[in-house]
Amino acid sequence: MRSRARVLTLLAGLLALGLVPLVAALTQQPFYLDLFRRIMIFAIAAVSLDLILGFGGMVSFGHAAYLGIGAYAVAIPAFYGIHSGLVQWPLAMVLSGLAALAIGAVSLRTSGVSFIMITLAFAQMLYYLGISINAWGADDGMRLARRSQFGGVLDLTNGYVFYYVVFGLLLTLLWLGNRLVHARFGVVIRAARSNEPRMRAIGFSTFRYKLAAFGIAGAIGGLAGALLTNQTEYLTPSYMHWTRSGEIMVMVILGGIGTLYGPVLGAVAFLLLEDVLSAWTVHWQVVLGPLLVLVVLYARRGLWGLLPEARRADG
Amino acid sequence: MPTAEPLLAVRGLIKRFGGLVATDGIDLDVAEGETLAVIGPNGAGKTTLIGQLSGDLPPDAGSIRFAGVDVTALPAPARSQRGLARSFQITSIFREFTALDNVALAVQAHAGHSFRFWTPAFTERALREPARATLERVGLGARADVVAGTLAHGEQRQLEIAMALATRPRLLLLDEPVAGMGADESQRMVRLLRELRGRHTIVLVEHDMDVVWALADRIAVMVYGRVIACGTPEAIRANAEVRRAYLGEEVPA
Amino acid sequence: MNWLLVVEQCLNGLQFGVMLFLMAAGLTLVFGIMNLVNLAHGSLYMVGAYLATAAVTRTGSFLAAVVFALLGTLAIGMLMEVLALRTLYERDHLDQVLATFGLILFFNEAVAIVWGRAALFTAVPSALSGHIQVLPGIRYPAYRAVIIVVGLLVALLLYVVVTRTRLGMLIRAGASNRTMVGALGVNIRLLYTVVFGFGAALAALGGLMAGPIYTVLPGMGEEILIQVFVVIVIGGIGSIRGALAGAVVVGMVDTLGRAFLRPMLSTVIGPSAADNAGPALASMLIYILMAAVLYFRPQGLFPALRG
Amino acid sequence: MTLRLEAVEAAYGLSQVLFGITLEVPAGRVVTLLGRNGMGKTTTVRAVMGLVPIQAGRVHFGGRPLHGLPSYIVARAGLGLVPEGRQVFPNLTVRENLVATAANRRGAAEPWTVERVFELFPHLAARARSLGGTLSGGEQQMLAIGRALMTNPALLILDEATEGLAPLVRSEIWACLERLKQSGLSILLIDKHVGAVTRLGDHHYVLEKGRVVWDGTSAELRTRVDVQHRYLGV
Repeated sequence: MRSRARVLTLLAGLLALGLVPLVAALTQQPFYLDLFRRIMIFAIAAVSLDLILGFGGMVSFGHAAYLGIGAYAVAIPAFYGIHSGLVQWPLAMVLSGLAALAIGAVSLRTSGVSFIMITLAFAQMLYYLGISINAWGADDGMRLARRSQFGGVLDLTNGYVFYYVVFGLLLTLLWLGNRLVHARFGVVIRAARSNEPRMRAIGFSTFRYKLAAFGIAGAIGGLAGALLTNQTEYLTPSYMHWTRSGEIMVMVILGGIGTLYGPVLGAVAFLLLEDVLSAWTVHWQVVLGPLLVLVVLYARRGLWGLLPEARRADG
Repeated sequence: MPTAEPLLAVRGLIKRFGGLVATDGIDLDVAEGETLAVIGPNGAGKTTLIGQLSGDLPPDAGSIRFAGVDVTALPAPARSQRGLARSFQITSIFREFTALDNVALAVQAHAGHSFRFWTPAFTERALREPARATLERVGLGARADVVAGTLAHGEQRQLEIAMALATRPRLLLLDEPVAGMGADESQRMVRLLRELRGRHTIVLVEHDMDVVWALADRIAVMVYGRVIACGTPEAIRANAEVRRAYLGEEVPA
Repeated sequence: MNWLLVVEQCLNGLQFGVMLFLMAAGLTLVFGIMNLVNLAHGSLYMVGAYLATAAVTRTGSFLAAVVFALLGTLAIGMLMEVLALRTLYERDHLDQVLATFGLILFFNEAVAIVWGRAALFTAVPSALSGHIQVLPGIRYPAYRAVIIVVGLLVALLLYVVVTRTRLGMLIRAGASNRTMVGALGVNIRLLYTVVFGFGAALAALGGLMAGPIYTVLPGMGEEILIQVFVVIVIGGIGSIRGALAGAVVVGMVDTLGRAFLRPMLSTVIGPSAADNAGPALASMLIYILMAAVLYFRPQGLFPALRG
Repeated sequence: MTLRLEAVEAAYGLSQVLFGITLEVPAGRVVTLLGRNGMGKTTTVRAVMGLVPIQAGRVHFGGRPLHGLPSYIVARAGLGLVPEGRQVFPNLTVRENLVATAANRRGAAEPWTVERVFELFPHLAARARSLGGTLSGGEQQMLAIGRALMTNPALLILDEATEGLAPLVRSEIWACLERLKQSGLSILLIDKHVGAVTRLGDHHYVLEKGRVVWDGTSAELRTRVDVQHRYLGV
């Protein structure tokens, strides 16, 4: 059962996100448009990570890899003159999904700390691959000549249009995710996290479901990467650096793992906090760091878990 | 021994952990419909035996035939699909799901693949109704919507049985079903198991001898990874070797 | 291929491996015994480097800097354990990752506040600035040679402590059965704090020796941290022996890979392709190695329980 | 020094296991806890040692309150535990197992040494350099007893010290306990072997579902066939 406080928070939050462009236009602060678009892109990445991390209990420490693959899947075609988003974006999702399936097929045979480290290892391999390919910018990365094109229907160079595209994708993801985690597939993933030996004893071959979830999460992570290069109009291998994986993971945990809206809240909180603190002092991290520690020590279910009347972890 | 092949036939089952031989060449036959109790002191290898029967532990040697098929190499999910269900010594449930959800999952496991991404599983009548019926059967009907982790210990043990039953098993492996229960709770569990007896084939590992005497058609006694005696309750009671080895008493000859 | 170069690169690999070992020893004890994933271990390495650099500039004495950095980091490590990490032992790895990630942010920024964001450079102490003759015809920087010697001495010392002393016995006993150690009258909390501080001091030793070779700057701990995780996963979590073996293997593979993979590849696939693939493959090597080890031997090369 | 439990209650999570245990181990005596599996004997011991939180009731040793204290302080007060399943350190050698946690905190005049333990268990001397995990069950049991003795306890607590052992090894353990008793050590013992227990023990408590349902001397227990049958399954 979702509590009233949560529904209200959710609706208010989504409404606020929807109204950001209006506020930005009225106050003539296009900066907000940019900031919140970035926040939503990371929210998409965080939600995709939480599908495996929170719902599936698979502590993947290499999620930035899919972000990177998605980014390259936009930038490389663009480098060779293919600017159509209808090519780039599906390519981003397919490639990162396939990479996730391959990585998952190896990693899911291990568990615990080994799993954390092996997913990290694969992401680091891709990172070093990225920084050593000179043709595609090596560690300097490359500029995106222009944002993805959608045949004149959607013009992403218009910041407002791009904003609502990202907003729409986030809403779609939350809606589809909500169906998925409650459908048979999602129930299997969640139950396998809760008690894997029991799942096997009642007859589920959990591996194939976990692997599928891994692939889905990778594909969505790839989409977030495609959006991110369009956002920054730049690509660097640092999208795949392990600290980036750590940041996405922090957003998920900060917001509340095992929920769909928690990671969104976590992305908003993390990036807003970064923004606010950095405006206040250049040494904002010296405040943010201990804050994270306090969240772990005292708000064990994340920010979403702090909302009142929370009775059960729900979508 | 009846001419028909037993439902479960175990031959020469060996499992080693380092230098320790947990099961040391076990032979067992369980006929369709009978209840076999496995008893023995702590560390005799009973739980290791259950683990090998359910498919969680690969044996080092020996074979397990179930319903006429060699299942020695099959993993646990595949054995469950063939009708072999187990309960765990330490309660093993999905704590954050409701009792009904727990059982519905067991039904779902045997209702085709679960690559279904759209319809909410917890409102599917095809899963809920058999699950509810099974809960009623074990006496948890009134507790269907309670979060499993908050059920009383005895109720969680009943839920374990319900999950095993919901897979429509041919053979139930029960690992100490009354472990850690109070007097009332264990009486309720024995009543439940007595109802299942005869309708299902049961292999029961149990310490509580009251439960064993109440349920078993036959008893196998394990010591040091071997079955030292197997027979009717009367024969086991009268067996001096069993008393010496298991009950540890210097029995007057 | 020039064999002088091979020997020199092997020594470089050993030197890098020894640095990795100093970090890995503390991390593997904390990871294996207290079951704590401490991402902030790299921060202790950084703190050690900064404290030493600051002390050298203030006093001019490298020896004083060594003592100051070791004691300072030991204190900071123990404080960190008592204030934040102690409560995380029973939590799952996720919580530990988040909290220690927060500590990384804190430490990186804290050193930036005190010493600024720009990289600091320290000179190699003058007594060690020359070269020594290691083999006929092979001269090797004295400072790097000292690092190798110090690292191997520390490894020996650790081996003696872990295998021959009461403290070492308690550490090993605690790794296998913490409850029982407590039930026999040992204050395991205090033991853990001491072990943690000890590990912090080793990380600082690595950091302060790294100072004159690499640059000292905020965030310097993160690059090496991940390599150190690779080391202990390859070696087997919780095992000092494994940490040493893993460190030398990773140090060698990484250094030799960077030095020789490109020339070797160019004889196979031609120079231009090798120019592209060589560096990429070289920097991926240790991760490929780790993935392979984990896949075939999930417990690492030297699982801790066998001693 | 007398160990005294008053109305001790304890639980694992939601399921309560002890419902008010009251018992006493007078100095120099051997007291046993009897009962079938799952009746709360081990939990009683764990509660005394501070390994299970006590929800109600009190534990005193030599007049000093021990309830609510961490296990290492309980041990330092003079309680030596030989736990269920032995739990020797598998990755330490026999000698290391003995030395690692050894202490003489209460200043015993003739403290236990490795040599004295080897004297008590000659079997162990031959295996001094073997890892604990490679020992046989009986050797591990002897090692666990030796390890507890090396903390120079005033009270030795043994949980199922003869379980799953061959009869010969079992009688060796019983003989050793007899010698320890002669030396004046108090012993709290959990065991199922009524015959041996009534020979060694002075007083016995029978537990059933977390309560003491009967207690008495060895002579009384021998005559009470009904108690033996009803609660011990003999």
